[in-house]
Amino acid sequence: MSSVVSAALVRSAIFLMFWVALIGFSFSALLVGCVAAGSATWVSLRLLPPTPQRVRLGALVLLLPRFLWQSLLAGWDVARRAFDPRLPLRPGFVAFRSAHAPGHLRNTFATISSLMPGTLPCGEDGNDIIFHCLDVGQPILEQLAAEEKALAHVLDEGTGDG
Amino acid sequence: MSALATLIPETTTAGGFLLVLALVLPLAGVFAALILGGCNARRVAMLTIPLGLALAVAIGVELVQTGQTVIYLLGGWAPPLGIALRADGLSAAMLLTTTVVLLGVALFARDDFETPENLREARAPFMFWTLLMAVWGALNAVFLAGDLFTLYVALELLTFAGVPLVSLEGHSETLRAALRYLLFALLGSVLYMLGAVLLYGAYGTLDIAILAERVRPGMLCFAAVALMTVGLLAKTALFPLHLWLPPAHAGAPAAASAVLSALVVKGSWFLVVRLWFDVMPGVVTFSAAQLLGGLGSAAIVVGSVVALRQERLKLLVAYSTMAQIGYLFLMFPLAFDVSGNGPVHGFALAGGLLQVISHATAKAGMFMAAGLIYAALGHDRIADLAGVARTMPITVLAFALAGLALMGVVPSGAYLAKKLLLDAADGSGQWWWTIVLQGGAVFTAGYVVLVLASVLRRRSEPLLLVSRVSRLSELVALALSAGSLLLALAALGPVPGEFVSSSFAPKEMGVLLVVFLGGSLLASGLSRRSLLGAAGANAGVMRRIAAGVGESFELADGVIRRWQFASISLLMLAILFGGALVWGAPPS
Amino acid sequence: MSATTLFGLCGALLVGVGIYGLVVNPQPLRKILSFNLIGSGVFLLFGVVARRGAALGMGGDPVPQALVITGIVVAFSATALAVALLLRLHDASGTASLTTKESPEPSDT
Amino acid sequence: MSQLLDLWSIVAVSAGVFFFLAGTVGLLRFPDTLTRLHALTKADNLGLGLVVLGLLPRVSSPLAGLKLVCVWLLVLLAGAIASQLIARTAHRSGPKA
Amino acid sequence: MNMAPLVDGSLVVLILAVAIWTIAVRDSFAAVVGYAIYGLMLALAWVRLAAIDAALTEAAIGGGLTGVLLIRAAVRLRPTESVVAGDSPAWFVKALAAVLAGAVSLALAVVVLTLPEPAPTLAPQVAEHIASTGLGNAVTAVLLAFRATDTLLEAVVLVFALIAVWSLAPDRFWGGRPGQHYHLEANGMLAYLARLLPPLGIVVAIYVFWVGADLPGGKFQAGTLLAAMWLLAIMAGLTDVPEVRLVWVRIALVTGSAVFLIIGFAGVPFAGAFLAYPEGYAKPLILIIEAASMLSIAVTLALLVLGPPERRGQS
Repeated sequence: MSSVVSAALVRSAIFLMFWVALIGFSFSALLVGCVAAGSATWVSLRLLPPTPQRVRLGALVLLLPRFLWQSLLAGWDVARRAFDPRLPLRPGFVAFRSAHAPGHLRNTFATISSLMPGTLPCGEDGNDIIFHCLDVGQPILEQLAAEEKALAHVLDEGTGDG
Repeated sequence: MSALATLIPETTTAGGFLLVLALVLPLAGVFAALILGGCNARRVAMLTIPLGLALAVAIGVELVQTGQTVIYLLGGWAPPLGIALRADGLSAAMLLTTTVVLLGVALFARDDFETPENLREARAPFMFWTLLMAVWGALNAVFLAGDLFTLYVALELLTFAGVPLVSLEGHSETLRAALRYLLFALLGSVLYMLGAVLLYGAYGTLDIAILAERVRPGMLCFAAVALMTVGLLAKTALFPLHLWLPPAHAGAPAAASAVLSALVVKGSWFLVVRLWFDVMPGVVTFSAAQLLGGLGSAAIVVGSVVALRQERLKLLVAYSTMAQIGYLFLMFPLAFDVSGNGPVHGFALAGGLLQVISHATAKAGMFMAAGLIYAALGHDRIADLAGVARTMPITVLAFALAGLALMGVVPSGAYLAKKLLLDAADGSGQWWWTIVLQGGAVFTAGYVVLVLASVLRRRSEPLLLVSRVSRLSELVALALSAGSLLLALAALGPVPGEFVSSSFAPKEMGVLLVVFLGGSLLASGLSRRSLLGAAGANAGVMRRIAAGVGESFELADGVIRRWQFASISLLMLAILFGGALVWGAPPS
Repeated sequence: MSATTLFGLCGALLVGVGIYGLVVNPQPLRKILSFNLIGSGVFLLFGVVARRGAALGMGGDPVPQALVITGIVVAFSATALAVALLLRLHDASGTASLTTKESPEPSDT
Repeated sequence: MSQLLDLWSIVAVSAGVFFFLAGTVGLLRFPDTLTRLHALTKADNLGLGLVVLGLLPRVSSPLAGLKLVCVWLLVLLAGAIASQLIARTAHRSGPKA
Repeated sequence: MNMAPLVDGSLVVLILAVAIWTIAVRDSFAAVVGYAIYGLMLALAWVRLAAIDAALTEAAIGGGLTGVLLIRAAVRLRPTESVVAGDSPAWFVKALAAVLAGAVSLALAVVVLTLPEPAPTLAPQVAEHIASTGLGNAVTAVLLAFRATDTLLEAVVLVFALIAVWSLAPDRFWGGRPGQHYHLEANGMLAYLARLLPPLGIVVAIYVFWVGADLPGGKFQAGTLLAAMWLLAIMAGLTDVPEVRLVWVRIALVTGSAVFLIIGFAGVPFAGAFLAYPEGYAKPLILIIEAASMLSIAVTLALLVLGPPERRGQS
């Protein structure tokens, strides 16, 4: 029971901070903000009951620069292909065996990898994630493995507190 | 809101609050039905519609007593910033007609749409009663709103309430008809909206009364009028934009068809009248009005001929609606003088209004009668209707009276309307519309005779009825038809007496006889089966030629009702109207 | 040419593009989409009208801006109804066509 | 300094517009839904990001700037997940287009 | 150097290109995805036209909800596509349609170029009277004070449209749950998103609603966001749609309009007119109407996307 209470407190504090970031400080706005944070927390507890396994949001932020660089490369990659009169595409599917079990971590990985050059997760097949690729000639699997390693470095599965 | 008094050109009049009530009452009814649930929806409708009738009467009385337009400024904000509700004679008459017809439909459908005992709510009854009030609310908004954008919202309300009435039974054919109706109506309303946007861009207001003072002929106005007119015509289903009407009106349940045919198409017609005569009298031209009248005439001819070719009664009545819609547009050219520039009204406006009222009541009665025949027999094949007159005399009488009323027989409202329009044709020197007006009656007589000949035939074996129809429903149909037939008597007040005094004079009787004979001739010539049964066997050359003519009309109608043809016609009409406005405009 | 005029011409063209799609594409879903294109073009024109009316520190005439919001919501309602009708037709008849071959109705080609 | 910031704005926003353009060209030129999704998500996310970066020096307060970045991150997240969902639907409902 | 022409020019080109593409592309699924993109681009155009309120609405409804609606439909209709596509018209019909549509565009373009200078505007009138409403956002003042009737009727439009959609239910499913059943994939991508995003969406929605009185935003944008969040949770299978026969659902649908009507009628004795607000009370009353409307709009929009009842209720 106490884990629910503590989760509720932590989450409502986060939502209230989010509210203040949006609107700034003012008494009347803070009252409405309490309503907003309260209802958000209620919904959040219903949709995502607190469990010990969690992703550390703070750690995720540390990965940000790397992903920004990757998304710059990804955009450039697409632009290059789009403007090339020969339209150099070799689209196809690649199955990647993820080290993560199905769950939040794997979903986070999939989301991040969708921002990487040339890959777009589009389904799962058992332990494999199916990626659609713009160019199957590229070393997709190696890239993905490196990405997953970087992610695993920062996140310890099962010990987060966020 | 103290500062307003100095600003406003117009203020709320004494009875203005009645307009708010008339606008809100049906909507409140819809909400109440939604919350109270299906089994109470009928009760709510039965309670609100008579109240609405009282309101409509009160608005009419207020109008007659003060002799001025009833106005309400919503929120106390005067146009152009705010929105005004306005009721003039035209709105009041339409409000009254609507509630009378709705009351009739409600009584007619009382037993058809009853929630079964063991259920709290059943789909069809719940939907029917809720939609009935929804149509009513939308129409009231159309009749009262004084702002082009509010009218756009009201038109959409009307579409959203009308479309599900078509597909109430959920067969795939009616769903398809509803979808065609919806898509075409949406195209119509978006074009209307486009015109309104252009007008705001030029004049900075959407208020009808203020716009009327500000508009000046010019490219922008012509474009706006052309777009809005064709958009509204698409919603009214005037030929050649009638692709959705016959299947939609024929496929709906009888009570719904009555509402759709008698009332829903009149909403957009009403807005064309508003636009042409109240907002744009200085912009619309004689040639554009001729075009509108020409489309109306084509609707009468094509609609009537194709009606004669139908094998099913409800489709026949639906095509007759298409023809009658054509009639409603004859008033536009007749309101102009050949020599003058703007519309001069004369008797044409009164004639048109009378026509719309008499058509609303007569067509409701006719659809009800057709629906009763269908319900009793389990089919509505015209060829197999022999013996119906004997079994269902009241229903057949209702059908016959509705037919007579539509033909314009003395003393029907349509008769008086025709008289007024003929007078306008004489007065404005447009003799050619006389032919259409008189010829149209012959066509109407044609399909009425066709049906009557079929139901009056004797039958050797007894007629098998699949269900008993309610006596109340039969009487309601009869009452609406009879009401339409006697409308001229009710309308005697504002109309000069000589129109009716000579009504039974030999000349009138002669015209009537010619109309009937002509109609019978048309019916026997053009209909699929020979009118006299046996005569079909030894078909003469004339009959074969006539049948060929009928067949080609039917084919043409089929082509016209294709989506691509209809939508391309719509665009062409927009351009034609634009051209007619530019061409006929006075040199600036 | 001012930016406002540019967007105005864009709105005019969008209306034309939408009308073309509504006329020629036989699929009801694409007609619904075309209707939305026409609608957005009309609203864009209204936005241009609003922008031209900028005065007294307001970036545009607020009346048309407000009406556009209403219009967008109405257009969405219409789209939702049309889509529901289309899907229901598909469930009931197995086709998504506005025409039937065997019915007495005319058939589009 | 202000000229430098202006230059930054111009460069970043122009680059953002370039990537939007690239995304749209990709949408029009690429052969099927999945490849088009690549074009849209990658190029448009980047385009929006660059536009946000370009606008940052022009905001009135740091809080407003934070809000802009928040908007971009939310769009990034929603866009990435939405594109995956569309990709799943497209993948599942057959290889056609 | 001013970069506005560059931005505007590219934006217009992109919008037109995507619009033409959604019409021309053969595959309907691709077309509707393109339409969602188009909605977002159009929102940028609205920003350039200094209509942030409209931009928010266009992005949320035009791009978002309409996109979801059309994509769902495109997936369900996919099997029929090749059959219907065979009905494509002859080349001369296409040519004629192109000429006529072009003529309409041309006429509109001419009209745009000949709009009067200076442009007529109601902005001064709004500025003159906005003080009496206590609001800072002129668009909200128009929507809820000067032209409150339109806004009321628009809420009614939503309810009518939903009634119309419900009327399409097969009789045997009447009263049941709208739409198909969505299975929960506990570790799926959608569930991942649907667990994280809705709480944030609620905070943002209430923010948009709250600032709407003075800044761009308001009940439509907020209601749309809430609807989107609810839809997300439903489509992820985390929660199910309520049965349409339930009274609380019906009450939720009409609350907004009912509150609007009640306050409107209260205006008759207290402020001298239907839909007028007493001096000094305008802003709180408007906020009450907006709060109630926001909830009704959210429920109605979500149910409109989900469609008619297609499943029998559990009880």
